[in-house]
Amino acid sequence: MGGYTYSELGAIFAMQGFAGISLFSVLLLMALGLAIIFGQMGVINMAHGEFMAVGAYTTYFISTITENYLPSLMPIYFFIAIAVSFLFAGLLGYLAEFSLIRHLYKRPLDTLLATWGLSLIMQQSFRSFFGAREVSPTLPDWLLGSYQPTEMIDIPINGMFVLGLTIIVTLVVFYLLFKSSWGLKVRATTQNRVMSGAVGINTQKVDRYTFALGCGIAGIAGAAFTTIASTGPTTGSLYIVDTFMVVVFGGAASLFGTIASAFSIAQAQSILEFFISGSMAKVYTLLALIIILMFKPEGLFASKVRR
Amino acid sequence: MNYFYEKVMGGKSGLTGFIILAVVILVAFPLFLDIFRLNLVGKYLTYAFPAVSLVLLWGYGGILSLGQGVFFGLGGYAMAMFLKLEASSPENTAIQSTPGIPDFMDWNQLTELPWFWVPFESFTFTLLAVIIVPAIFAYIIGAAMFKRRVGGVYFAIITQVIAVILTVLIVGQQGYIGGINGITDLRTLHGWDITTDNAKVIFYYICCLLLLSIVIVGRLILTSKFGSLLLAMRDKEDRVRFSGYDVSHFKIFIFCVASIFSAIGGALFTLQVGFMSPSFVGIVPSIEMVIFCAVGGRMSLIGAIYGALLINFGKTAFSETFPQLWLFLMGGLFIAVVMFFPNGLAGIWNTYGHYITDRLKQLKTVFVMKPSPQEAKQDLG
Amino acid sequence: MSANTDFTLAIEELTVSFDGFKAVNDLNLYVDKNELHVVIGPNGAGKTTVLDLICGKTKATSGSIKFLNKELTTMPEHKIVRAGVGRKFQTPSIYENLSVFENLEVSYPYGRSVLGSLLFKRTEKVERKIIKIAQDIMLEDSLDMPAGLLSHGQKQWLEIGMLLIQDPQLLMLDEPVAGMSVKEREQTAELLNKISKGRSVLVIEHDMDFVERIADKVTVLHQGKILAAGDMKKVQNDPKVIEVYLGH
Amino acid sequence: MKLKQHASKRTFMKNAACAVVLGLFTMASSQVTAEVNTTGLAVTDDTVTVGILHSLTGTMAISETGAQEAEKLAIKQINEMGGILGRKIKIIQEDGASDWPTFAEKSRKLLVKDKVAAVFGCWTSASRKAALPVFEKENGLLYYPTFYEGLEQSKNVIYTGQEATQQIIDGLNWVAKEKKAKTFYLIGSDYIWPRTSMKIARKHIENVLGGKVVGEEYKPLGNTQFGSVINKIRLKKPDVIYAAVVGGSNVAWFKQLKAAGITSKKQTLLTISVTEDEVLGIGGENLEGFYSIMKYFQSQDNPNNKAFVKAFKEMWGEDSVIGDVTQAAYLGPWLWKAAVEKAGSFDIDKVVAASEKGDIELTTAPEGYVKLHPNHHLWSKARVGRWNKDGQATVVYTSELIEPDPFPKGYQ
Repeated sequence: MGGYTYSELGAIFAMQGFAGISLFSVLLLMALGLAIIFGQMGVINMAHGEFMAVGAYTTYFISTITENYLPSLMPIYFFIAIAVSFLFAGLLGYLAEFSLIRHLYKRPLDTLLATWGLSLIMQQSFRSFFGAREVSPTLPDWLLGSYQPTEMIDIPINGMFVLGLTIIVTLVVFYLLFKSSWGLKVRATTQNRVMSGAVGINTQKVDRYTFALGCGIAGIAGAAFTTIASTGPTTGSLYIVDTFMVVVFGGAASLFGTIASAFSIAQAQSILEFFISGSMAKVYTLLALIIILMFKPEGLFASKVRR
Repeated sequence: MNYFYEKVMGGKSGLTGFIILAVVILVAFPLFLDIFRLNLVGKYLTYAFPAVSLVLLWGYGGILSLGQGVFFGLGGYAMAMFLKLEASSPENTAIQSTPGIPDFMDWNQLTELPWFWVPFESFTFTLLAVIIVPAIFAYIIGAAMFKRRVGGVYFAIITQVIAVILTVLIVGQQGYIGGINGITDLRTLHGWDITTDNAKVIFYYICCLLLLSIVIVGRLILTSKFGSLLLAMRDKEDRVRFSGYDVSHFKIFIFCVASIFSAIGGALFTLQVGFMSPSFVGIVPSIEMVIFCAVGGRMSLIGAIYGALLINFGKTAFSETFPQLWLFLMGGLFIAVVMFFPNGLAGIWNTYGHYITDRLKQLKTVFVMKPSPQEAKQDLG
Repeated sequence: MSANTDFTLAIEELTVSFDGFKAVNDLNLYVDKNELHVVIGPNGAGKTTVLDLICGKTKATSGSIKFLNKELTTMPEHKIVRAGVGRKFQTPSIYENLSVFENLEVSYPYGRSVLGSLLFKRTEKVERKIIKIAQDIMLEDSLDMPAGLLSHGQKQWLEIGMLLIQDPQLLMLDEPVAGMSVKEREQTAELLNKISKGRSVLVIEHDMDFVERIADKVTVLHQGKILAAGDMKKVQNDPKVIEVYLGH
Repeated sequence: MKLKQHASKRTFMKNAACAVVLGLFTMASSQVTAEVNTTGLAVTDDTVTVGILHSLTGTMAISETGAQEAEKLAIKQINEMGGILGRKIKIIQEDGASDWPTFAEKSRKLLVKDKVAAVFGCWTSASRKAALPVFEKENGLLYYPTFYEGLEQSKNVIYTGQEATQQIIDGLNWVAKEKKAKTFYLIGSDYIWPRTSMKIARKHIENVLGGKVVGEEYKPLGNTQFGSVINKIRLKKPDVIYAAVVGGSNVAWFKQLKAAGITSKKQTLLTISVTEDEVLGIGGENLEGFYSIMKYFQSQDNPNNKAFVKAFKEMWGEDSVIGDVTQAAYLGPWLWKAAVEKAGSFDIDKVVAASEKGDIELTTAPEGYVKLHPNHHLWSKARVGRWNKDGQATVVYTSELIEPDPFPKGYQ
């Protein structure tokens, strides 16, 4: 790396570090919802990406309305959009659980197929409502541009925003799962459905809200992604494999595992991308994941259970 | 012979089903369809190969592979490489800066044939490669996963990731394997023009015969002790293991068989369609193959073939008239099959039979329940 | 103590820990030839874990398990079975989609390799053996029935039959009479007494009357350790056992 | 020779026109149809059938919508002018569904079952490559609208978009001259068109301009993470970023560039993959001040274009935007009309022969003037447009007419 000053290298190092962290927050936000649905409930939700797209389209829709009818709200509409995305995706998740998923709890591989069917229907609905073209909402000005702590370092504001949002969502999920009575019920139901039912937990209700929560978080992820990329009818399917990899690699039932796995995958990929081409970086990252999974089939953070 | 009739063909009812299928694809289609439609059916039938393979692997073995497209692709690419080399004779490629190598290599500044292409100049090697390469690949994946007891959902997701890896790899290495365009413009096989109507009819029949053969092979496997073990492993894997079987070997074997079936389909696809591209390797085609199988009936080898035909007919017909509706219909079909008809077309057929004539139903139940011990007693007596 | 013994099964200093929790702790247990050995103990005593360790389902943290002087702790499950150890699970573990006949056929100890199973032929010898076992387990009239339709007790017997067909030297049964009617229990006790001839049997059971009827020797496990061992009477009168079972 | 042919064409036209008029009354025109259609195409006394084959569903539907709209507009206009050889054009539309074998399948259907006289369609290289053997085998005629990598010249295809050198070389010359650019960073999506384009660009930069390529990068299609690449770009500090990122990735790429503080104030960026269509998704504010090289921009100020944009918006709505490929697709039916009339026949071979004469020209093309080269590609001009916030470009440079050269010497 001849010809570069130390401060330049330092700046690149800092920014590259942030690129990794930014990818980490993206992966984590995507995976959190799935970690709840797949990890806690064991449902393979192939339509998870589409629930993200629901969030993204909701944000786009609200942005269009705000721009046309309430321009004065432009600077803050994004927060409203995030909240509505959460609620709307959550509501759809609730309905999906009620009409589809609950019949399939004992057949995990079949949920995979059914939710794939659901994802096709959702994709076509997006196309019918919003057209085949990719859309992206008009972002408030404060979300654009970058923060410059020094002359040479630019930290993208949207990246920081997504990071902040991810931290908040993660904390809330942790609180809900590990500190609230609802979380206790969820964990109890996950571990022993029959017993939980017997001690008076309404497991059906717990399932429904857990699924809705997972989908709602996917909706938040979708809303956040509009700051980074555009949204099309098939956007969701781009993310689904990566998302599953994060959750599986982390050890399905462990939220800490999900965080660790999102972090390691993000860092590996962004560092590799810096040195080799993007396509090969992806190939190597995925290959490494498979090989590690071969040796730790239960993922990074699976707890030993006495069976 | 009696064994063959009773067990492999499934006695009278099984044989009837097989003969009906044979008549439909060998006689009815060629008789009633023009060459254009017949070629389409031929293409659909190549998708039936992975669908049948999934009946063995998923329906009986309980191993859901979302990566059958990988093997379909490997078989297809092996065949495509051979045909491409033949199409890239120095005379045909005289305008290139390096004549005699496939056009896409020339565009990517390759000046000589990569080493892994060289053996594909031999047709014998290619035919072997269609079978052996996917089998080796499946063996490696299978050994890595099943020895480590990776199964169920995890296996499904990992095979899906493998499909992604292979797609990205093919697309990224366009100088070596043709990139996203795939390997196109395949015209002759040993100098014989494969784009003529005549050739298409011949390939169609080859395709049918091979398909019927793999159905028989599938039945041979299912009616052996291996078949019972497959079901046993699906339902109670630990019990099988603690009955003294090395479960992983059985899974690896059936995974390899399924990969070979899929690969044969892929090779036939290349021959009939005239090209191969990464769009048959990825996630979507792989899941579609599962759908063909699920719609046809995951426990029925013959059902899977009808499933592949029905869905593809539907796709073509609907996409011509209501492209919008098709995805809704397809999605709905998925959900309906999973929720209401877990045994697919084959299951519906059986239920339908139930209602139509009680007699038939009784006969059937008797038939299904009977076979094995009955024989045993007869033999003893 | 010398490394080789006359015991069918010799467990020495066996320990397994799950994330620090020692489910089995420094256990020594011996099963003699032709002995029907029952392990009892309160819930969580580590009984099932011991069986898991013997048959290789769980890997030991330390210690040794010798079966006919062969070390089992390093062997894969199917080899342990092939060496002559059969194990019945707590909940009946049979193939519900296969007929009783097929269940037994699948367990028949030939054609255990991939190729072997493909080429396996249902010979007269195989059929005779299956019918013989079916008679032993009182299922000779249900051979054609899908196993899923059997009663709970019959399923337990079927699973025992699936082990018997392999002629194991050591038969391990995890709660064989759980969920059985009184009559079925009696029949099972008879069955156990019959099949324990010529082989060692290790049984986990809660039902004390039943234990009394069958046991040659009883071992009481508590918190992963042996609390008492000996014949039924001795164990029943052991104050430590009474304390554990009755509590304070 | 030429004159005579011209004259005979005129006479023929007259005859044909008369025949059609007469035909309405006397039904005596079958002879004429037999004359203009000797190979059994779907041509009747008053209609001629053509096919349109684009993706209406799937991922490519986004891009291909504009193209098929433009083709329908051109055909409607031609019909309003009286059709071709007195025959109205009838359209059979098929959906390629973003699936390459479907393109081959539908091509075969159009040619074998429907016997169409010409097909306007395909968008991606992969779909063209899949359909090409069918067109060659069944001797059909395809008008292909997209700017593409070149390295192809089929008897059965007329390429109405630019091949790679037509788009790349003049743009690079311009940026080297105007911006004194010496160092370039190349980035594209990972497939054949960006890779081939970058290959040509690299050769031109290194061998002709005497500049330096400081980085070359390809990202998988659909990729949305550009953080690492952007950092690499920062480290290398190229004078120009030369980009060919496509599809959904494009939006992520430009948004992240802006977020990383790389804007036109600090950095020259030249792209060959952004038209007005893409800007809709990316947003003008993310592109402001960056440059595209195309042969057509919607903002082009000439009477042809004004009329075209007006007609397009009338037919497809006030909100529609028109990109480079849309315009190229619009040329297809007109070029076919000119060739058919020149040949005096719908027979594929005769139409192709007429097209290969090298004198078919359109003075009414929205992009200005185009002429069909014997090598089946168009002579056209390259233009550099600078993007404005409103999603339209200001044309800052227009080249001379550039000869198409699908097999460029020294660039392979």
